Amino acid sequence: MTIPIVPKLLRSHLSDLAERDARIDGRGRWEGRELEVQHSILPRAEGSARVRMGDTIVLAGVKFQIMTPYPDRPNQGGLMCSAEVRPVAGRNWESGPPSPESIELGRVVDRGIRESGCIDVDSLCIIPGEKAWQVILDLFAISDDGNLFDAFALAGITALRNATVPAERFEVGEDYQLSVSKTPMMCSYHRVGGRFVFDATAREELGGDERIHITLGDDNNVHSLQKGLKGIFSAEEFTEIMDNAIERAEELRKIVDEL
Amino acid sequence: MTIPIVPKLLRSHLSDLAERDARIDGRGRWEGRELEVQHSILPRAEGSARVRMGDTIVLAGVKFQIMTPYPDRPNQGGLMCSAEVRPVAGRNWESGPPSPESIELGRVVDRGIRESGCIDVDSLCIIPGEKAWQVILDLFAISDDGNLFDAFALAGITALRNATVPAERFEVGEDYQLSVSKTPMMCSYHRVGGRFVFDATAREELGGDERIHITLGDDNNVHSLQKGLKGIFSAEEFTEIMDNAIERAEELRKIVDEL
Amino acid sequence: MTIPIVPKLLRSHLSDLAERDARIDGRGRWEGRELEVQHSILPRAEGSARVRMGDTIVLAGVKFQIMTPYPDRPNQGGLMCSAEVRPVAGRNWESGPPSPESIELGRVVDRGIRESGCIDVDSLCIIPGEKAWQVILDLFAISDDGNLFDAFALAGITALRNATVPAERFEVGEDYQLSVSKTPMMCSYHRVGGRFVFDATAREELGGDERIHITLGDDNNVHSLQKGLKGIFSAEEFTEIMDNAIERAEELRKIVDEL
Amino acid sequence: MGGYGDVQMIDENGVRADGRGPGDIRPITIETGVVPVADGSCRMTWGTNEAIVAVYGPMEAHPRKIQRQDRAVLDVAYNMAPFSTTDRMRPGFNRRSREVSKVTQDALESVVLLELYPRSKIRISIEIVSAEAGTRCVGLTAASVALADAGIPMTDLVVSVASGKINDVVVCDLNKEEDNYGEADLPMGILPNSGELVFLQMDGDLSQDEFKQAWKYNMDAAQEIHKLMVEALKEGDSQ
Amino acid sequence: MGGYGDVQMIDENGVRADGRGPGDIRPITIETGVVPVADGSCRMTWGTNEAIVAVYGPMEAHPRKIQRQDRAVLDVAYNMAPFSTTDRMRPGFNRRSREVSKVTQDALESVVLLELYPRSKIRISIEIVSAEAGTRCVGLTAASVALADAGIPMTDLVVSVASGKINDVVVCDLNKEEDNYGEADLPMGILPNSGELVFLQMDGDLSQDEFKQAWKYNMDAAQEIHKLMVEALKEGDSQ
Amino acid sequence: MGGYGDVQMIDENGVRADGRGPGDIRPITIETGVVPVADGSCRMTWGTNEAIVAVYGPMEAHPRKIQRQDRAVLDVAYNMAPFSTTDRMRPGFNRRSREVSKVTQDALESVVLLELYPRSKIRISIEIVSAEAGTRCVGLTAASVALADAGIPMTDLVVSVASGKINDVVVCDLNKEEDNYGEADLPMGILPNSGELVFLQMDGDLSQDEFKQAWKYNMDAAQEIHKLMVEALKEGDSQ
Repeated sequence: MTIPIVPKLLRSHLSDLAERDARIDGRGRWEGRELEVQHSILPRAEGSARVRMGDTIVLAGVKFQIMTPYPDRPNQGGLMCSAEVRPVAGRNWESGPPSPESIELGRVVDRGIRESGCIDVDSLCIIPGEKAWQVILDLFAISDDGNLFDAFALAGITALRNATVPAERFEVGEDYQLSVSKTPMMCSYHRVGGRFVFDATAREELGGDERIHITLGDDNNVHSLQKGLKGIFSAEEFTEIMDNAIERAEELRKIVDEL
Repeated sequence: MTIPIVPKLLRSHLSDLAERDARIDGRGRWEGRELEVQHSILPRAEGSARVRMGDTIVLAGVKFQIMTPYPDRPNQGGLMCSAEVRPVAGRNWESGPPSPESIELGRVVDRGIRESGCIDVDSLCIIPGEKAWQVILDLFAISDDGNLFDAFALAGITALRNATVPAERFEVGEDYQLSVSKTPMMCSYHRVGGRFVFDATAREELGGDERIHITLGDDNNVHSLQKGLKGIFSAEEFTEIMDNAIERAEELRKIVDEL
Repeated sequence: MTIPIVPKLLRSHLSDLAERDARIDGRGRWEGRELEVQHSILPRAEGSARVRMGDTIVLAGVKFQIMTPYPDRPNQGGLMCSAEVRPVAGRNWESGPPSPESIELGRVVDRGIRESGCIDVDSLCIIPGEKAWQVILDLFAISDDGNLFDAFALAGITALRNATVPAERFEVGEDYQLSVSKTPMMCSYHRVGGRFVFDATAREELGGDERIHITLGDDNNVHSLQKGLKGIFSAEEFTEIMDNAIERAEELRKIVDEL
Repeated sequence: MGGYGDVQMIDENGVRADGRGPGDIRPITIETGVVPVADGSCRMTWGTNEAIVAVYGPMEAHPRKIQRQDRAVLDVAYNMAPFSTTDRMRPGFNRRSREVSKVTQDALESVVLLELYPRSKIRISIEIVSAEAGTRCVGLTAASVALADAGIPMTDLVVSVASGKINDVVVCDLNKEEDNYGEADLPMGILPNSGELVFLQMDGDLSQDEFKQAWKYNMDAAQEIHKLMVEALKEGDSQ
Repeated sequence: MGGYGDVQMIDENGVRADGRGPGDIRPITIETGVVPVADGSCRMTWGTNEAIVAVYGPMEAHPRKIQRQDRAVLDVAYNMAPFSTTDRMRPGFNRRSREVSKVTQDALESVVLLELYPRSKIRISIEIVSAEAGTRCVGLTAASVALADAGIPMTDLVVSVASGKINDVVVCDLNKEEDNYGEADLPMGILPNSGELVFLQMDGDLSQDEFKQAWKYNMDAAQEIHKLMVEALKEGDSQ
Repeated sequence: MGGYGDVQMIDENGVRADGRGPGDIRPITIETGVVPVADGSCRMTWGTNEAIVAVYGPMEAHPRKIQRQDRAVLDVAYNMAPFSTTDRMRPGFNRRSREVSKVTQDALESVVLLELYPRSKIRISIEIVSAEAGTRCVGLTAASVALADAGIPMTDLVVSVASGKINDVVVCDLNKEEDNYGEADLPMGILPNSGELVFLQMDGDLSQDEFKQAWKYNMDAAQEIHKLMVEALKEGDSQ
């Protein structure tokens, strides 16, 4: 992603809005964009999802491979999560090797899902020490209007919950549903016009400062945190965000549970 | 290859010539350059050839490796064809990773040879499911004065027909001649000064437009086609080229057969 | 490393000094900088050393891996030597793939150690044809004030002599000292102000010309030579350097032997 | 081409395993405006293929060295998403994708009125999110719709379609199984108004007569697909 | 996090295997001026971690396209030397190192007075020559000392430290074994004078209450480490 | 060096397996003008080695940052073709080729009158199309002939040749088998008119006396090879 010249006008406009507790698209400070979640939309993937949050659109696909378990963990399969933001998704994304931004995207989403323990890696073993399933979750951006983090995380957990283990194709038994025991949810906050807001758009990201990503489990346990970009925040600000994330995560989890 | 500034003067000169049905080096529209084909010229290769077409010179070398057959094709070996145009061959070729031009060169020549079925991959099996020969055909440009495609294709099939399977060195039996059952021939046409000509030189390529590559088998069956570069052509133009290619391919095949 | 603009003033200053047989830091022509050699300084390495020559500081670390012996040498392990000069070590070193300079550094030091035969690769065999030790010597620059070659070579042989084969960790027996039968020493000479000097600083390298590296074994046998950079030297100049290297190498070997 | 003659894919009445006749194409849907942040976009499904194409530009061409004083440059990237294939496709450099990108770019540069936008760049991203057979045809066809959706002037739309051969019979628009065991593949890029070509590849084995039949099937299918493209663009405009 | 609950790493009295209490940190040493050719540098040992940091600059930012008209840019590279880990670390590109470099750079850009040096670059090289656990904290803390040693103005030093959870008990500053089997890791980058944060990551599993305890341990440890940093800088000045 | 002392490669009368005496070199042929599109070129066979060298330039040095205001730069690339070795050589980056390119460039920059062509570049491509032993010597020698063929002024030609040791006997110009089992290798780049050196490498094990003998063999062989180079250049001129 090339460094966009941050327009000073945009920054000052966002500050003015913040003073009146307003946002550029009319939303409230903690209000998310219109959300649409679909699953089973990719014919070649064993599990898939499409998430639309306003003009941000992403896909997630789950594929399976047979792996040899690591010698020190002969009863475990693996989970790999990889995020790609290719030039299709926006004017500022460029082709070439993965940018630091897309590496961070992948690693932060991966951590939230992995650390929640939602996939029981012991259940992925086929023959101890010989064969196990490797689950590969690929996150793919179609249209980036900001907050790819939450869109990826939401599409990712939805695709996993949608996934069928293709045992027949690999000739190791009958197909069965991948077991996903938890539903971690990521909530992202950007500092815009001086204060943090939920689910920022691309213009808010462009004229904003640091961001904080929180992944919470079903029981409000914290599974991953990440602060991104240059910026200083206080303990009080963080507490406010954490409290809000507990509410937002619950709302999102309800949507996924009802699919 | 850096983008050469196409000299408008050259283009208009080539148009003038075309109007008089003439070419820059005095040849007729369907006339190839002086041709020289040699084989057995590389001491370390198991098969080799050198082709000179005017000031275009290329080498082809065949090497063998032992491979494990693919699980779904336990009785088959493999054929790999790779083309390199390094800076030695001309002022505009640069070092570094393979350029789109040289990737296209390799793939087009490879397809013509592979699709003709001239190498029976079943005959390359040594022990079913365990060992098979991988034939590697390397095409290497020494001097690029245009139409590397036909030079590579001609050198490639000549080197394959010249190749000895080095079974003794790999301790799997006695050496024997590689069986090459067909002699596919590629003929390339460039649009120069508005109409298509056979066997273009580098200057004709520089001042020309799209090109069309046709590979024909012994029975005039079509094995591969490729249109390259920006340009629009009509069905009538294509028919004329195809008819010419049938004649040219026969002439070339005679030369190879008589080596 | 970016090409530094060689300051003409520096070159002429160095020439003036050379005429008076003087050096920029007051040393004699064949005099090395103050030297400090330490070993066992890296907790995670199986052998390690730190060398300080004036303001040039380097580390060397030895690690072991289990390898499968090459089919044609079933009773032999391996030695790999790799040198890295990262941006930490100086203003002109840049990140990215290894520069030609650092590749040369690694290969020259590697050759001196390898060709001396100081590591008996037969002694690295664990189970013939199945398992052998691969010794990996990593040379790492902390501060580059010139003559990284000799600093790397000295740290390298010291770290090897300090190394313990970690057989217990790999569950193939008891730990034991790596056997190092010889102590090759590299001495490097740079042409500065027209004549060769020993152990050049970064400023002398910057304002100098070609360099010559000599590695001598315990018996003064020659194990490796390398001339680097543009420059012409005579047989007489070389003889003078070789004679000096015999003296210098003996001094350095004494220091290592006394550690 | 695989060329395994023993798999029966077409019966003596010319009916193919999926019920199509020799000259029939698979079902197609086309939709524009599917990438909201792009200047133009298209989603095309064709059998179980799905391509998403976004067009950005005309915009400043940088780095400067790729600029052309007298015309725009296209920057076409064809890519297969990791979940688009039965065996996961590893992301990253790939010779096949590079070559498809190049021939697609050559085809589109033949129709876009590049000289209207000197020094600028038009970026065309073709993402195959589900692959069956014939993805390069889907990508090229969808790209020309996306260019039209972006309002980029062209001399004509490009319709791309392939015919091939199965069990020694020439048929149009191979599906996945036909492609695996087929004996030839002839993809073409056709200008529907003039019948001229901007793209042509072929591999396999076709006699001169078979070749002519495959060519004809492609020409006929192009007319049919062209209608769907025009409809989709009209629908997009009316929204 | 590994989360192997059956390895006993802390006893019923809250004493850890290496003798520390839950809130105690490992031994730390800090030294400046260790890279003679650099503009500022720091060597920090922390348990058996060792980081060496060199700072070069401010100097001209090149290539030109990375220049910012109104401020300096930082160029932070975190790297683990090949001999820094039990299994040799292969040199070269590495996603983890890239990410650590990025979050470290984000943290340092939050405190360096960048606008004092328009168009220039400050290069910060963090080399982990021995790794135990918590190398990103060691690197970030040592980098802020090296910046101070180079005389680069900052609003505050950055102290980085991590707490975590072992055997369901929250503890500060995990050592190698605790990190291998621990159930959570919460590294923070703290400004010791204001208690504000410039760096925050976490993974594993912490209840809201555990999270608050880990946060508190980090805040307390930061004050302790800050004293050592100030001492080292004073010693460096007096030499 | 391999150093397998039990393979007998030279008998008690100093006769080597291929019939040569200790100081004899293998057969050499030299031809110029072999790359018609280049400004100068040379094909050299030496035993079963074959090198083809093309010289392009002087031409504008680009990118600009490699330009030198006061002189030309050389851009030397040594490469082994995939079919040049018994086991196929994979194309692409290769540390050995990089190093040989660098030492060859250093040697040639020592003799080319670079200051005659400020801001320009001379490109020298060395392709080993058949490799036996001593390819770097063949490449460097052939490159100096190709430079002369291109009319680039030099202070002298460079002759490169290597001596070594087999079965504890010093011999000149090792062939493939001698190189595999040899105990030392001393390649030098010699200016035949002055006896000075522009290139020197060595590895293996040579006593000080053996070293002097190897040095002498190289000096003598250089005179012999120089004659062949001059002849080839005269022949090229007369065509």
